[in-house]
Amino acid sequence: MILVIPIIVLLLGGCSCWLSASKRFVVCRWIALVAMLAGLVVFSSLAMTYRGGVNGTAWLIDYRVNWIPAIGISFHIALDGLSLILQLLTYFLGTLAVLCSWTEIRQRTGFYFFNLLATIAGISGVFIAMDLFLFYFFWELMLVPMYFLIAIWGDSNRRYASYKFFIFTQAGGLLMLLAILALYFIHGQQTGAYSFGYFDLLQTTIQPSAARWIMSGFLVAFLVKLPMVPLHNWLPDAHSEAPTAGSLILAGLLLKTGAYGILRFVLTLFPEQAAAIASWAMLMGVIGIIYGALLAFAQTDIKRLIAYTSVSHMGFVLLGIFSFREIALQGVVMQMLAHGISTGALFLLAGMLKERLHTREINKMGGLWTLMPAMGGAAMLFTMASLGLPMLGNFIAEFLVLLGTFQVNSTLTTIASIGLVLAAVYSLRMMQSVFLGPLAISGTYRDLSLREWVIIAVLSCSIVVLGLYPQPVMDLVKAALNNIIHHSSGGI
Amino acid sequence: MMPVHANTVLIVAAVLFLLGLVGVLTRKNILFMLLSIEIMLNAAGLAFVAAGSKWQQPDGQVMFLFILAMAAAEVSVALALVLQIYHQYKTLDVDALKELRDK
Amino acid sequence: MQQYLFLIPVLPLAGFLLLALAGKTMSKRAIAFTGTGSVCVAALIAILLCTDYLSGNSGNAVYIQSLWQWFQTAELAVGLTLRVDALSLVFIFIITFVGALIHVFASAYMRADRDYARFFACMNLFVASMLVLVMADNLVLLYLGWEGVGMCSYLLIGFWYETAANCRAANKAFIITRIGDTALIIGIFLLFRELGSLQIPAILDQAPQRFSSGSGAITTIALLLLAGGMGKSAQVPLQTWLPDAMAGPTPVSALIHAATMVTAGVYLIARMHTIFLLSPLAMTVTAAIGSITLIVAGCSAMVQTDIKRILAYSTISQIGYMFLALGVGAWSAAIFHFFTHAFFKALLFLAAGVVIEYLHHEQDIFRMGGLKKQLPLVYYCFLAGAGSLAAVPLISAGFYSKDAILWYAYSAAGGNAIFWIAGLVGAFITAFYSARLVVVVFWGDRKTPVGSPPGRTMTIPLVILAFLSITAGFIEWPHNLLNVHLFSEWLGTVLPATSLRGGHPPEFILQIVAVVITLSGICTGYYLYFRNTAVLAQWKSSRFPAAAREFFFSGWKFDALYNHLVVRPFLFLTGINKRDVFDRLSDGIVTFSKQFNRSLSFSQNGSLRWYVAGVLIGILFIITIQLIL
Amino acid sequence: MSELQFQAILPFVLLAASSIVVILLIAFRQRHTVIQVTGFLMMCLVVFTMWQVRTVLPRALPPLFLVDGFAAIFTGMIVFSVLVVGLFSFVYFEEREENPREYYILLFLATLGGAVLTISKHFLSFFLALELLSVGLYALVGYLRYRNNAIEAGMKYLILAALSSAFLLFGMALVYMETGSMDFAFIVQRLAATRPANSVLFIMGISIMLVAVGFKLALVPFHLWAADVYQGAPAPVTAFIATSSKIAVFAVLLRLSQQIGLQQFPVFTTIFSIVAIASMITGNFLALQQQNVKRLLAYSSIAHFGYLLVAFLPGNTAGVEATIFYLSSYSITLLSALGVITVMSTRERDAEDIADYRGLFWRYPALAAVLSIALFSLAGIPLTAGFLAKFFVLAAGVQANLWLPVTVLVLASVVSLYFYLRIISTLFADAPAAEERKHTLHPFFHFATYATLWVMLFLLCWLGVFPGMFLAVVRDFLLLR
Repeated sequence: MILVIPIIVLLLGGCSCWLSASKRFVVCRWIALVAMLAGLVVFSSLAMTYRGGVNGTAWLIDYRVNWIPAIGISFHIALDGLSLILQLLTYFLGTLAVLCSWTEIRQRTGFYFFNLLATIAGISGVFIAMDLFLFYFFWELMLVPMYFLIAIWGDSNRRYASYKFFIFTQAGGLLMLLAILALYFIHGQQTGAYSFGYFDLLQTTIQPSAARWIMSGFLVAFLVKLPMVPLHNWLPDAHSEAPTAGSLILAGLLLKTGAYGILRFVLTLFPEQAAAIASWAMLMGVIGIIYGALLAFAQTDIKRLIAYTSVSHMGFVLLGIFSFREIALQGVVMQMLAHGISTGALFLLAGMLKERLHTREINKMGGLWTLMPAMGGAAMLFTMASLGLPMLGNFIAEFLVLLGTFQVNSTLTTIASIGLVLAAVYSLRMMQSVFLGPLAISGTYRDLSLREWVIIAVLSCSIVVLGLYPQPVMDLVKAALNNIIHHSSGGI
Repeated sequence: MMPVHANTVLIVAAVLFLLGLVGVLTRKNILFMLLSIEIMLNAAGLAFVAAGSKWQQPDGQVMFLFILAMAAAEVSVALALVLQIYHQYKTLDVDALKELRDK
Repeated sequence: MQQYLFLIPVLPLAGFLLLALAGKTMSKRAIAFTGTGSVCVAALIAILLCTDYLSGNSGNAVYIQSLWQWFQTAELAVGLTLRVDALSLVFIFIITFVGALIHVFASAYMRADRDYARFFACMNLFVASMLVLVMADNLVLLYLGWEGVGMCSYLLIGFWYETAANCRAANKAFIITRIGDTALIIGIFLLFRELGSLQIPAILDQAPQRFSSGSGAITTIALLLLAGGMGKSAQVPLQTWLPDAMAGPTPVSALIHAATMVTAGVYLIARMHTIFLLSPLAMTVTAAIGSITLIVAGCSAMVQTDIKRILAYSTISQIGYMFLALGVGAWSAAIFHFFTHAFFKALLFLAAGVVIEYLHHEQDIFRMGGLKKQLPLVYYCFLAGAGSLAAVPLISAGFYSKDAILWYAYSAAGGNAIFWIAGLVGAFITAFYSARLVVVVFWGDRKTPVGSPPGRTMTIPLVILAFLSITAGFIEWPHNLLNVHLFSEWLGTVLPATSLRGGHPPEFILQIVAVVITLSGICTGYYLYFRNTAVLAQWKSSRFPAAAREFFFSGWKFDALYNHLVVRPFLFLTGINKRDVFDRLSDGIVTFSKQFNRSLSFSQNGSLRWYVAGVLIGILFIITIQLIL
Repeated sequence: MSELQFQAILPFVLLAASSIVVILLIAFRQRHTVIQVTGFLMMCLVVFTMWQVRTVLPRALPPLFLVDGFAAIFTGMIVFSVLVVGLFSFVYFEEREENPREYYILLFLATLGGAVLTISKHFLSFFLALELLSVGLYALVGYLRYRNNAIEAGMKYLILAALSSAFLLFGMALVYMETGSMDFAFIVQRLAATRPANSVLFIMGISIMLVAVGFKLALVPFHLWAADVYQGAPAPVTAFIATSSKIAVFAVLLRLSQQIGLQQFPVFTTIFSIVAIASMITGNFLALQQQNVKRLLAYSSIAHFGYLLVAFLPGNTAGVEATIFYLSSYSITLLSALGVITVMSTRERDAEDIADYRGLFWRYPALAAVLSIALFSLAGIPLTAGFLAKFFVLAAGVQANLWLPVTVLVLASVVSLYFYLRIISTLFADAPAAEERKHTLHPFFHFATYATLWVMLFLLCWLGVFPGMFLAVVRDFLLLR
């Protein structure tokens, strides 16, 4: 039950934001902030409680009520370490998203916060839903408000970007729905009990030929979200046009749902098939790493640039997942967290620049360090994080992924490592053309305000802590990952 | 009188029906189109009568009566519309009715 | 002592944090105090550690301090664990001690700069990272330090970020070293795959059992580690970043690009010597790269006109010596050269810095001159450094270390005549440009107006370094001269002794040859640049020497080569695909859909007769289906 | 006729009575308001009676009618739609100059036609009911004769509908000729008794009949009229055509197919698959760049009935359930959407241009919310009835392994997202300066209209989140056969 409360709080908070905004729009951001913090507190306390794990099982909490019993749909949510850590990330970034929208959003504030909170609620639901129907429900639920965030508060080309985002993800989602249905009927015909429950469906044995198709249905949805090259087109547009908080959530959370889906569903429901395509998937991951990096280098729009770095970084996730190694999976989880934080922070910084300079074109920037040393320092930190500097979380992630993958496929890993060099190339280029070099603009610009400073400081601390003391995270997800590996290696 | 085989009548009906269809397709005047449709309806009625006689049932003829009634109702509404069209467009050319379309 | 180990890196780190967070609000005095003080205290602790080690009971003492478990999974446990042995101690000593001197110097040198706090913050962070690098107990932690120093180097090269060229230099440095780093990390992966551990002692223990000598895996690992070292230590072909790195402030060049960071590669190879010993091929490659580098860079150093670039090329060249020594298995000789080189090269850089500042940021040596009278103290210090660089026999530290390397280049198990000759050529070149430097900068006439002479904060470090540049060599004498081998004994607990091959001529002959070559180099420099400058002028006008000079001046055209080979294709590749070819694909679907929509829309033309025809088409279609089935 | 039979037919009698009541009211010169309220109450009464008489179901009234649970559900849906259409009609027609009162006669007559279609089990009742529906509709479409090219729309509808009726009749005649029966149930028996199953005349007859059905449902290739008629008809009538008339025709199609066993004939499954696929593709692609909202809804309805055929194809109970759920959620959705259009329409013209809706959310948040939820429902986004509807259809298709139609369905709905989103993003675009609208009518009627919209919205979400109860009711009723 405790798992539902944060989601309900978010939805109620969202509605009250919407309603209260017409009177006092200052109130609604406080409501939003409190709703997010409530979720953060709940999951932090859960994290403290379940630090050591629960004996004998990876599952910490399990809650279930009937929803549409006629066709075997239940409201079944459960929490394991992986979900818990992603929930923490969700509410953490959600809080920051509220904070960073504090002054950026001046129009239609109430509706904005409603959408923001609803998106977070959807994402939060995705990470704990253990009924495939419910999962799909949340999966779609997060899209609509996100679509509004982009379509209403986005930048000049927002319409195109929001369509593209919605259509791409929805296309994947519908194929997943087909796959879910196929799985449901196969399971039902086998056992006579029709159910969408994840744990029930785990018991299904499927014809290999059918399983391949069903898995690809799931995979498409997740790979679009992840995103995998060449299904990544929606991402640069959506990221660059979205408002700052939108980019933060897109990069920090939405992409993670894809990775989570692969981990939770593809690997465990279709172990043999996943193993069969593993090397192809890893290859696609590597292509993503390199391709994203090359494109990131070519961009001149700062948010687009960062968006392509996401493509590159999520390539590591794909690479790691399909190595089926615990080390690599730990790296994947770390990458999800670290990428969420570092890329999120970069988007925040880009948003702050946009707020000040009213452009995203890096050719029009330059030498901003002189004007905004604190922002420059922060940008340097997160740029370094993004290129995988040790001491910061991303390094642990990429290191573990590559280390784990190397044992499986050293050639691909070696090629993937080139991504580290390319990461340096594009990151430094961005840094140079924005903050370094001769001062390209005139006028006075405010450095970080106190609120921004707090946001950046919190993010910086987290990325450093992740880099220097990732062990609690790894302990927390260990049981969950082993569970996944156990299921997936059942077929190998 | 020689008994006429039902299938023969059916062929006649089919020919009538086709004639009507061709009329609808080729005529440009709305009134003639309506007339052609009447022919088609009557062709169907003829077929019903033939079928009824084939099975020695009155149902075919009953059906024909209903067809006649419905055709009358239809035509009355149609003529009202035709009047309006003539008022508004000053022509009964069906090709004048092209306001509603994809632009 | 062991429990205070962590203080050595943590103090500079704390200095960094303080300066980075509160630097804006601190006075310059406080900044200097924090920045310099943290390193000085660290140096003090390091010296205490050394004395503790020396007075220590054991011949095998290793200090280990485990701070916390960094990360741990089923197969891999990595701790934030510091481990200090004799080899590390040498490095720690140099980093903290020379670092402290340079910090003191910089506190005066950089006083006028706006970003005083940022400078010291980065410098402190650098010292901390470098210390972590040499104190790391496992390869991951080593890699942390390794990347950390790379980042600090980047930050400090681009310290004056408002000049675009500086930023480019910084990027270049970071990216090229990153290439090496990536090789290194792949090497680490390979090691982990083969040995299942990343603890350095464990690796060194298990490697001989796991690998047969010269097997493919170990050679690959060794070569990958070597590539990592080459990137960091600016060895051919990854050397091009270092001359450009001189864009940074001079104390940075002294600390990072002369004394410490660039020798990280040397440390790595020495640290992983067991791996290299198992792979003769990798050893030979190391030596070959060292010898090629020392000549390539030396030639460039001969013709440079910018004082800092001369020193930069000379640094590359001297590190080439170290690699040569490592490659032939002369471990302690390599480290010894690092030891002396740190002193004299730091000294040279700092002195050059004084000169540059004194001449209002003039870096061209041909616009200097006549400084002997104006800056006598600096002159004598520089002379000591240059002498040591040129390896003036017996009275300079450089002689002792270089002599050992040349001797082993010929006589060690991995050595041969070619390496020796390369070393000799290098020695000649080194002596030549050292002489050129002294003669052109300090002798002759004054050509540029001067500023105020340096204060005491700047001169005291110079004097200390000058003293050490002369005397540091006395702790390790050539075998045949004096039986003082303090340094190699010190390292004996960590590094194996160099094995000699049979059939080499007496050491004495080789020494004489080396000395003669060195002296002739000095004389040539003196002759060409002071006694008879006409010869040079004549050369300049003739075609071939001018072309050769141009070739050397541009660093053997490596930059142009990479530009054509890598940079341009890369830019082209990214440029043509800026708009993302897959985006065109999805746009194509959109265009198709719109076209399809338009053609379908055509059927909705409002014509009633066409609609009737539509019904007819439908019927025909249905009938067709019936006929088919 | 026994008492029980009379009870069973009572709702339909009431329905017929309601149009007579309206005629009488007009004769006694009652005001529009009175007629409206009476009509509303009569419709409520019909639904109420339907619920009350469910205990006597199923009950056959040979030879023409069979009142069973299936018919009850469909009639309920039809009458519910008419109820809502009636509510929307008041404000819409009151603002026009023309006399609105006869409108209700026609509306209720057409409704009667639709309702009778659901209980007909004989060609005669089928034909009569269909004609009743059609003739009512001809007049309804052209009702506002000076506006919106209504006459043109009416004429087009009339000619094409009459044509399709002719086909229907001819098809019936062929079947009758072959089997000697016009009762759905007996046709198959006679066919089996007399001839082998693949009789050419029989199959030809049925397929010619399908032309009429396809026409009414606006399935490709008989869809060409839909957009023109939707556009030309008054908005409430459009709602009626889109919901009640299609529900009724689909009901009779379902009954016909159940009784005759259409799905057993490969010819028909092939025809229906191809028609379904073509409808999904054509409908969605036609709507892609459409700027006229009513036309766009027409195209989308073409596609939606294509989707519906996917659930129809398996011909099993799951399919029927899915169909019923789909039809009800679809009609609620379309009623909401067209309700908004009705409310937005002005005296001069229907609000059918997409530009009329620019920034609606910031001017009339409630209207925009209803419209966008309706569009999301059409697009099949969760939390709305449309999602579950699509879900059940997909489930029915997947269960029967209809992979090709199902895949096309998915891809077509992806395409459809584009134009739904296009309207939605228009709703949320920056608003032009809002012009004040004058409300001349009594505020109660506006309140009623808005309340209806809110109820629709609530139903959309309720069906989308908790379909259990509705499904249970549907199952209970379907068992009454």
